[in-house]
Amino acid sequence: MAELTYREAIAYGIAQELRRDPTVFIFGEDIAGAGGVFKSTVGLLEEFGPKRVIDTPISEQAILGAAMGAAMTGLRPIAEIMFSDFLAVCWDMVVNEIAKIRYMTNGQVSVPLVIRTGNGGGSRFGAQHSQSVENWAMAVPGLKVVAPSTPADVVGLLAASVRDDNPVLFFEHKSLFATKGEVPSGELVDTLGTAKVVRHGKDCTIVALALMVPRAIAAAEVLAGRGIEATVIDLRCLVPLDTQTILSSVSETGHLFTVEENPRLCGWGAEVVSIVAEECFWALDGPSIRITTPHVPLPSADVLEDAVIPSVERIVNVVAKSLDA
Amino acid sequence: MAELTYREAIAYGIAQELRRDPTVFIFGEDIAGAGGVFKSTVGLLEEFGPKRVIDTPISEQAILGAAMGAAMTGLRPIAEIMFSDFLAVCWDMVVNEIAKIRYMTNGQVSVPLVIRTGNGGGSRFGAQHSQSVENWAMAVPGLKVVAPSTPADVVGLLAASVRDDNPVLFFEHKSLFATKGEVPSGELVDTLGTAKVVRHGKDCTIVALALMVPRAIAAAEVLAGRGIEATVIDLRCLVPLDTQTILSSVSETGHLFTVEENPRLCGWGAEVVSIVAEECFWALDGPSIRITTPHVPLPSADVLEDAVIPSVERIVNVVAKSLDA
Amino acid sequence: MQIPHEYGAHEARLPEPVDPNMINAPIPLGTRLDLYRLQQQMRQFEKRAYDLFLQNLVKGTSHLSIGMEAIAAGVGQAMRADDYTFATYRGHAHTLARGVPMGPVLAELLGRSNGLLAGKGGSMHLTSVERGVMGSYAIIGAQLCIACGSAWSAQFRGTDQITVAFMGDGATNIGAFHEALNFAAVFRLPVVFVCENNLYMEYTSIFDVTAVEHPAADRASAYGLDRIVVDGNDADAVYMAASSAISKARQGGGPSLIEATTYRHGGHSRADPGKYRPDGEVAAWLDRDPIPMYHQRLLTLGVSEADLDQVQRDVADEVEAATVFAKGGAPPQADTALTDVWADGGSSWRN
Amino acid sequence: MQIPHEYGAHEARLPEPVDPNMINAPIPLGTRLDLYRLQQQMRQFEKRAYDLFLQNLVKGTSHLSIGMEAIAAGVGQAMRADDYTFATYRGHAHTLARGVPMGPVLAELLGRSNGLLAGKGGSMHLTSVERGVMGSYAIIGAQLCIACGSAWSAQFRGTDQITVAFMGDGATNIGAFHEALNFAAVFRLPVVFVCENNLYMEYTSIFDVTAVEHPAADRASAYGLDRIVVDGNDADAVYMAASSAISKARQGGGPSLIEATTYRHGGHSRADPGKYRPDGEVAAWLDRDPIPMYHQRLLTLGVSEADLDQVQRDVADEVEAATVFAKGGAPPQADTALTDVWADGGSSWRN
Ligand SMILES: Cc1ncc(C[n+]2csc(CCOP(=O)(O)OP(=O)(O)O)c2C)c(N)n1
Ligand SMILES: Cc1ncc(C[n+]2csc(CCOP(=O)(O)OP(=O)(O)O)c2C)c(N)n1
Ligand SMILES: [Mg+2]
Ligand SMILES: [Mg+2]
Repeated sequence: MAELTYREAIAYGIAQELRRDPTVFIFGEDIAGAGGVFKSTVGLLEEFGPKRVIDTPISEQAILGAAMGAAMTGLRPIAEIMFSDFLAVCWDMVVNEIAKIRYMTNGQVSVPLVIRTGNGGGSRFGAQHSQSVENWAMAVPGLKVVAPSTPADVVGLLAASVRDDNPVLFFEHKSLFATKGEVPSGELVDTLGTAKVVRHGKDCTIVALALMVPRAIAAAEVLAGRGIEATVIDLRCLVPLDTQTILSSVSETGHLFTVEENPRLCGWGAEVVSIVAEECFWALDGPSIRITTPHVPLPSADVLEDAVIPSVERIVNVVAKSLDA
Repeated sequence: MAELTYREAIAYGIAQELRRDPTVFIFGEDIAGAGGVFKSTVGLLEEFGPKRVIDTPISEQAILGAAMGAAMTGLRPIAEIMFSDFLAVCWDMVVNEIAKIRYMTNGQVSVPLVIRTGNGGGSRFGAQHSQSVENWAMAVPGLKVVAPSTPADVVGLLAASVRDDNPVLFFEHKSLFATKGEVPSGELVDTLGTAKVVRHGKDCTIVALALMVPRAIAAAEVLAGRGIEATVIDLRCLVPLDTQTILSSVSETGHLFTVEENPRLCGWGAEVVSIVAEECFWALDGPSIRITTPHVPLPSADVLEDAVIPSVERIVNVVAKSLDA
Repeated sequence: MQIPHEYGAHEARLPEPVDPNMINAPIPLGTRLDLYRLQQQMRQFEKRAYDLFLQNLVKGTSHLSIGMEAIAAGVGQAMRADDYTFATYRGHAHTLARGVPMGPVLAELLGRSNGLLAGKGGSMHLTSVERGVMGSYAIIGAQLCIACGSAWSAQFRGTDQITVAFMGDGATNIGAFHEALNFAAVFRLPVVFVCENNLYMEYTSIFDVTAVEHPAADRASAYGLDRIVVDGNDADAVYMAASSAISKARQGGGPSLIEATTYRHGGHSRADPGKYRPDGEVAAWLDRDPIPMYHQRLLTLGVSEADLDQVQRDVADEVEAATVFAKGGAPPQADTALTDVWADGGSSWRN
Repeated sequence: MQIPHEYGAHEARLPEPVDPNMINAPIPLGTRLDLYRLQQQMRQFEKRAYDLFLQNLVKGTSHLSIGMEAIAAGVGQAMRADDYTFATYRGHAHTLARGVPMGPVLAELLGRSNGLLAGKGGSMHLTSVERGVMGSYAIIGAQLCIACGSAWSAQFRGTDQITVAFMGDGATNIGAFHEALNFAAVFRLPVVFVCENNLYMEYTSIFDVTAVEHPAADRASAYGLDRIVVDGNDADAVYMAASSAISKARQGGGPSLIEATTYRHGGHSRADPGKYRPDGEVAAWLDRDPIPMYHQRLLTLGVSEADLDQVQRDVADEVEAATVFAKGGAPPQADTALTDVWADGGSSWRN
């Protein structure tokens, strides 16, 4: 057991896999010599050498193409796309190539690869370096989608992602890098597609992901002071989606809230609300409510960014208002 | 009044705008000399000449970049991306540049452009040439999203798109190209963000888009024979979304069904269901149900493609089963 | 505004004459007979595919390479069984070149359950991992990046497998081309990029939209590579160029970029009558059809007409058998549409 | 596996000596004084920005170009007021070069309501349409494609405005670079692409990941363009090269690609101490600082020390005033986060 930052947990988790399996290798822009622009791959070049830890040109299409081709021919690449916003410059590789090749070839081709990427806002980086785009990936069949909220989950879910025979998009939240948590010693391997109930409460279900998880937990504490006991679910993965945990919680509480960092339209929250609206309708005691960033690009100034990304206060207010009404 | 095919309506609608406004011009791959690979721009080069109707290299990023830069400096470009699947190779231009520039610059920059693209399945083109990706665009703040289902709507909504001062993604459904409809003579300009109730019925609301509209109408006819009277709404635009028409219909019928061609997760149907789940909950008499393509890439063989895209039969069965239960 | 050209008004581009020295290339006669057979297979297969299309049996689109066979044959013949091929939507010939049997390929075009991809991929996505055909890709340029990956993998694993990636002339103007070429050069990857310059993209002349005369070769220096242009209608020329690039790659010498000039006799895809081509151009290129030329060369080299006839008849039988196989295939079961999204064979996105 | 290089072990790249003939370039003294003032403005502005960063007043990230000022100054000075600039996230200097006042730029870095973008864009997205600065773009390469559009627009509208697009050395390896260059060449667009080769991407040497020695210039021929490398630490050299490319573009002669070699004195961004650079390299380039060199040149040309001092003091006053302006700005109102998504000023996605 050791206390690690989320940032350290990334390098720790990658190292665990590099040590275990000689077919794993990792590459991306500035990840080797410099240890990554977020310092989340520090020490890997030194331990594993330049054959397995590689700096690339600024060529995101080539990076993901290379990952795909390597995965098709016996390796298990981990590719970094520095900011998740940059997935847009190599989106074809993600959605048309990597996601579809197994299906199109009737299962002839496997693509066991992981695309790690820095996701999310809160760093005042502005509209092109702050997006939460996990819902983009969720909308495309053939991709697994993971977004851990704690250092231990980073390690365990990263191991599960590397060992999975499917392509996984692994979203690391930039505003969680500095957060700390205990990471159990020894080999750590988690299971994709399992949500965690991180708080139990009978009055409502709050589903959250990544940076929104600590905020949802904090909101639940405040709400408890106001007499509302919330269950908080950390989704951890969007695909596979742990619908069982969601449905069984909502069946108990009768009220669903989702807290999303992505902009309003077509987020994972809409998917969760819709699943509940179809499969759990008769258990609902009131409207299902999504708390999201409004449908705007992210502004740069601190006060503006803080105004749009769901805050503890906003979560508290929306839940309290809805349950009182 | 003339009967035009959907395909002819595209060239007709573009010509109307090219004639009216000398700052409108159109470019893309094979759209000039060849009249488009779908023959939807036939005759434009002949009428408007090579300054305004231009063939480009296979360089989708440059095509959309050029459209953006031209729109920023006084022109109203119409750019074609041949198949909507190819938006993935220029997705950065769409989502990070075109969608965000006005906001990032505090309103200094306007981007009045239209991106036309062939969308949707049914042509046995396989996983990389058949996708319905209007939900990708809907998820990104700053883009208007239009998807007409009839020749008259093609003309009117295209005019509205070209005249709009915002960037518009205009999805032309490949499987509708050969369909016919009346197009009123004289200038035709429609309004973005207005859905159409194409059939009235008291028992349920079926919301559909593009190719799914004729299927939903056909399904409603079959359902009528079984004693179920459905309202069918043709959304026409995803952004702006005509929530008023949806909410008022569901308030009357108490039952919502959406029919989407895009794969299961995070489609526009999830957004519609979620809006209803929050804003119209107390009017609902039962679960809201999404009828979608399952969450798989599109297969090529005819029987397989027909098995996955929502059919009239599937719509009938789902609605009938749900309302009987 | 200056207009760089009038559309459709470009000059006819006529083929270069055959290189008379090519007959002396150091290629064993057996290899040449294989090259002849491969070209026959491609040609006869695609003619049959076209017939079946006219009978409305081919579903979706398909892109023939009739007239361009010498490239796929020459390159395929120069490869080793464990090498990797990455093809495009115009990939029938490149697939057959690796020894993939015709029956399943044809059945795939017909959308049958006995198709190479059980009807899930179609003509544009032919793949046979068993034969090293690592897929056919229908988004221009993507395959070039993916090919870097298999090449990197071979380098990493320490095998001496090489990768060949095909592309059209039009693909040279897309960003992925540039990224792949630089990436391959930087890491000295064992990959050979082959550009089939058939002078047209879909319906637009490549010369109308490209800054240089030779869309691939004139860019090789931007990646520190040699400028290589070969006669893509001469299987021997292609075979020689491919062999040398492949052996360079196999020995750790890094990537090559080969531009092979050629012409497609038909339209871009089944929907295209090819009317945009200037007068005289098609006729001139039909005269330079790679197959009769190669036939003649083999006669000159002393092969008998009877032996060549025999090859043609063998291939015809093969095509006939493939047709029976394909037509006899059942349509896929609807529920197979829901398999093989994931490695566990299924498509479930929930637990 | 062959490894093309050891990371961080690359040789120091030292600057070339100043071209002694440049002092004789046919540049009016008034223009040279403007070039000096511009460089002073950029330098003093960015030093102040750095101080404010150390005081924790600059929000988010920012990328300084201290040491690289001669390029922005030389190009900016060669432009006409109605020309268009496209900059990158490292765009303070390019913005100031067009005469955008310092106050709003600094306020934008501080995230204030009186910022150039009212706090919505930040350091990476500086834009002043009024001054022809059509935006600063933070996704590598995008601006090159967008610049083709404004150039096309000028050509279409029949004005003789030209467009300049800046990029870093690292941008030359991304697909958008290739597409933009070919597109511009095909349509003979009035655009000048300027690559600021400062030898590094973020923390990686450009030489480690590029197939050619000069990442931009060695690729010019792939687009039918001339190979142009200039000393990016000599404002006169940049001014001459830019003037000639701009006048070519203005006269319908099409695009140019200029590679200007330079060095950034600091790290990539505010988070970076720049430790990855080999011994001696930074010192050698500090010695070739463009500003003291230019100062010396002006003295040699007969300008008095007093006059140059006056310029420095004027600029210092300007920076001081800008600081007061910026610090005095109120934080933006929260509800402005919901404006200007659409042309109607709002952000509503529903009717
Ligand atoms: C990114 C992308 N853009 C456009 C297309 C549509 N398209 C398919 S084939 C083709 C022409 C390709 O020309 P070329 O590369 O010369 O290959 P050829 O078809 O001549 O073999 C185009 C534009 C595509 N498939 N992918
Ligand atoms: C598509 C994309 N990939 C990666 C990045 C992250 N990134 C920002 S600056 C930079 C280095 C750019 O180097 P260069 O082009 O040389 O410009 P410089 O910063 O030296 O001015 C990188 C990799 C990005 N912004 N966009
Ligand atoms: Mg071609
Ligand atoms: Mg640089």
